[in-house]
Amino acid sequence: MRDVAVIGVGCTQFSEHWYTSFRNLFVEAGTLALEDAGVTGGEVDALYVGNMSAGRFVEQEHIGALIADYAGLATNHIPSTRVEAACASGGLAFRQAVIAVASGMEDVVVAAGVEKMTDVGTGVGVDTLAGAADREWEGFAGATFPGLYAMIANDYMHRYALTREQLAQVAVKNHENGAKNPIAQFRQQITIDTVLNSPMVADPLRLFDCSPITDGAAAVVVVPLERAREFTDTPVRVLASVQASDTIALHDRRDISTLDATVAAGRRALRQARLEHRDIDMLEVHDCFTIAEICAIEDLGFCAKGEAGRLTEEGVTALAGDLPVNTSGGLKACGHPVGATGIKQIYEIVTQIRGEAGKRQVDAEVGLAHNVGGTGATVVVHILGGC
Amino acid sequence: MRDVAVIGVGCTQFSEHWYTSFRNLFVEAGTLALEDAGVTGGEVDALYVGNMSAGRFVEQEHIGALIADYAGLATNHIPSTRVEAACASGGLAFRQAVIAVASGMEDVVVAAGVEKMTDVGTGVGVDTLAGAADREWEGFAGATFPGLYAMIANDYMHRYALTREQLAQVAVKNHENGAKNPIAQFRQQITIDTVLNSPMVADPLRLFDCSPITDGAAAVVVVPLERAREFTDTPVRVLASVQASDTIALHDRRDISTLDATVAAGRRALRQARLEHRDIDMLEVHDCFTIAEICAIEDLGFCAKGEAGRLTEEGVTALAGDLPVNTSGGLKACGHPVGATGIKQIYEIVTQIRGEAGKRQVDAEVGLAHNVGGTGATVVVHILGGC
Amino acid sequence: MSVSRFWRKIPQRYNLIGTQCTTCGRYFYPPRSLCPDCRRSGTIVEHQFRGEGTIVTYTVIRTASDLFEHTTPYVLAIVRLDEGPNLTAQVVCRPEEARIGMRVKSVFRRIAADGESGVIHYGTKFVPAE
Amino acid sequence: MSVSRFWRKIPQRYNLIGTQCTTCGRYFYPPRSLCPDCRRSGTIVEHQFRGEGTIVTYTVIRTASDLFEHTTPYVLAIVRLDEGPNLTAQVVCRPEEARIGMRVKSVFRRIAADGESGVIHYGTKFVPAE
Ligand SMILES: [Zn+2]
Ligand SMILES: [Zn+2]
Repeated sequence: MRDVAVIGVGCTQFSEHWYTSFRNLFVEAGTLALEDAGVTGGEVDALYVGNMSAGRFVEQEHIGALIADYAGLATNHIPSTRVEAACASGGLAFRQAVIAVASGMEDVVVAAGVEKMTDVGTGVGVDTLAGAADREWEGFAGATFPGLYAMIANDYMHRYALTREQLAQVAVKNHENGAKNPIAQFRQQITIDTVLNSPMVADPLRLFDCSPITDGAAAVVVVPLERAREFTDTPVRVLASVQASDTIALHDRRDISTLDATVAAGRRALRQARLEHRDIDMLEVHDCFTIAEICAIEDLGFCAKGEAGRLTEEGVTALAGDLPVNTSGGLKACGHPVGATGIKQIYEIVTQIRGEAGKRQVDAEVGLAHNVGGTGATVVVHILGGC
Repeated sequence: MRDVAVIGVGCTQFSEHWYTSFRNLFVEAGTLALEDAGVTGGEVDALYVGNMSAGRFVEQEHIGALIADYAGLATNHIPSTRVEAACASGGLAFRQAVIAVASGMEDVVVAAGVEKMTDVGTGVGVDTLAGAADREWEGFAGATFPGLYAMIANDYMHRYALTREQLAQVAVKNHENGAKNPIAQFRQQITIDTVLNSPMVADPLRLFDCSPITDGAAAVVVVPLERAREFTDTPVRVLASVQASDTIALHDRRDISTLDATVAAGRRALRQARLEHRDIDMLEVHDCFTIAEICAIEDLGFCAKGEAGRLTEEGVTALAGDLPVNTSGGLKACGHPVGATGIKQIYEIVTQIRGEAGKRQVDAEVGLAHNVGGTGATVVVHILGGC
Repeated sequence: MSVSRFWRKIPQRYNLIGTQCTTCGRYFYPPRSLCPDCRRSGTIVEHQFRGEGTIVTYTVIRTASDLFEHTTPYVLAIVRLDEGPNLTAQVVCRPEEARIGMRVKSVFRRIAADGESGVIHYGTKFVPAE
Repeated sequence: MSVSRFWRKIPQRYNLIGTQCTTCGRYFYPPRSLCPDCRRSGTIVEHQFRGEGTIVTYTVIRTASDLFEHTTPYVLAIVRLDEGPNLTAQVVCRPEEARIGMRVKSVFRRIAADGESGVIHYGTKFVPAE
């Protein structure tokens, strides 16, 4: 298998895009990525796109063909494939693009993610997102997506010494980072009180523990490492690409507040990259809820179970800390257009490794992206490094 | 890249499965395929599943994880990926499985397709299927999926000498084949008059020109060719795997009644397999409507434009003809559970090459599968041969 | 269709406003923000189509989705606008009147009433112009 | 939820009927047709659960989907049945009453009324049993 490198990245503003349609969101991100890579549309061999639920959000399936068409690539008849694993759809798209290049089948591949969520009302939105979990045996009983993570949080806080303030600090930190990110949906700083005084959504999770509803798209271009310097002076190498699954329903997990798929994917990724935890300089993890970031840091093995709250409180995961987590602002502050999130994580790590992250720049040569579908039924981990 | 072989196939009955849920349809097909391959669940490295619209048909996304879970593979944490390209979703799943094995990344991969369509009423069903075409600029105007193919048929019949009877003969032939296929949804023979006297759906297409609404699942197991004999004495080799895209909307095509994506994918597949048309012994083509089979035979290059109707009338494409087409009964008679269809085509070709097709057995060493998404915005072509 | 999805395209749907790539001159309806021929080097501007064209192909829809069920049968066609691009639209005529090659012109009409969202969708249909 | 999807699981939802793998003895609720441990060598039979169990974790849902919006706030829990498997269900009690480790037993209740399909969904909830 061939080594693979990222040569270009692009991302739309993450926000409520009232004036922009699904297809134009993708066109904007794709155009930015190709420009950044110095690649013309005619050079693109294949396209992979992550999208969770255009079928329900905009009543459109067949997303791969749609975006190839509006990107002006239809007459080249390139393969264009949509992949879906709920909130991990973007991570999957990146991984399939990496496999296509690694296999030798394709040379220049665009991996993209897109979601247009604000075209439906809150009720339909909540119901659509519940499709990421088990519709028949969780949703039927009245489980919402925040409700499932709330049950993780209650289990966790019952067993470990996580304080409500430590949990809130995850959101405070991610808003601090988001405030420094031009593409972030929320750019205002908040305090622990902002979180604690926000309305309860599903006990103990409040509104500011939850990532928002967002429209957005992101795209990256990958090529064989051996060809990367033809396009750019700052290629970023894909050191590991791993995907793992687990039970669709939270109630069937071995341990309610450990994501075994994160544990498995994290271990395999470090082995694939031949790296140890201390070699990783930054993390983009899947903080769809504050508790999810806590679990992610632990389940990836960066500290023992029960310690991530304290690390967060002590600032270890802040921009200036030893292990910056979610420098982009994470799903919480940067926003969470479901299918785009996994690609935005790659965008952020590449931007950091290249040293182009502006006010949120950290010292990073190697970064890890962690993208979760549902409550942990799919996890995708990528490790990227400069070269 | 490594050569890839199919070592096992399985398929549920195609019908209206009132008593079976989405997830159990997959479990049945997957179990049959693993049994056929002599593979245990624990040996499976990865899973790809094609599904068009579980989001709207059963309000469930995150299909990859769901089926890995109910197949009993969740605790192995294998990657399980859903791909979607409307009616070509199954063909895409097979192709991604082939790429994963060819790349060297995985050894034993299950490719499956599943669709549960009868849980919603006709109106919702029609609307959901319209999501395979351009929702904003075709569906908005009142275009249905049969309506789009009807416009292809009208354009075709205006330009070429295709008679209404020749078109009906496609359905008659496919019902003859379906009558000999134990898994087929329709096993009764019909006459040209049956087609011509059936209700008009979208002029000139009548009910018997259209494939039905179907529930079903199919699965196949692929491994590296070099390991195939560990599992089976009758491996079937993947000689070509090609995917092509085109504009999402029919009105944007270069030629309304030529599927350029079929032309491109067919040519590339023959080149990849280093074969010529005369080397192909049988075709499974995407006859979602009778006109689609006519276009497919021509666009794949098996005869000139305008001649497929006459070939059909003369029996060339019948079981006993020189080029049997849709020995399974095709989408028309075997049924069309959208995401499963592309995998069922592989199932049929493997069954024929192995000589296990019973009353519908033809003399075939090499077969070609042709799976279409929408009105031709995605086309996947596979060529399989004995070894 | 959700209210915001419909509302976003009102100028395009009501007044046949598409786009043109001024680099190569090609017209687009439905509108495109990227020219497939010129891609990033193309300049895209809005363009109002005259609304005259020819039927490329058509059908008569007898079975429709819930939104259109009460209006069956209706004539649906691919219309080639004189400026170049093709679009899909209904033609207001009797089924037996429609034919390939027929000249048509655009009219502003009610397309469908969405019972669920309570919104009436208006847009462009075509009528015979011969 | 469509009528047929609901109707298909009535015995399971109304009477807590799941399955058991008689090869290894493991119980499944929600029901499974394939045992993850024994796979094809496992024999699966129906099993009616007694309906007694313990709250593993819970939450109070304050914002729900349209179907459940009028019943908020409600307690949702993962309940471990005494026979082994965990399931997700509502617990009929005041939000402040619920706690991890609480013993509960099943009751047959209305779950939701689906305005769109006109169907009332019944199924299993739990009540405190202490
Ligand atoms: Zn141009
Ligand atoms: Zn067992």
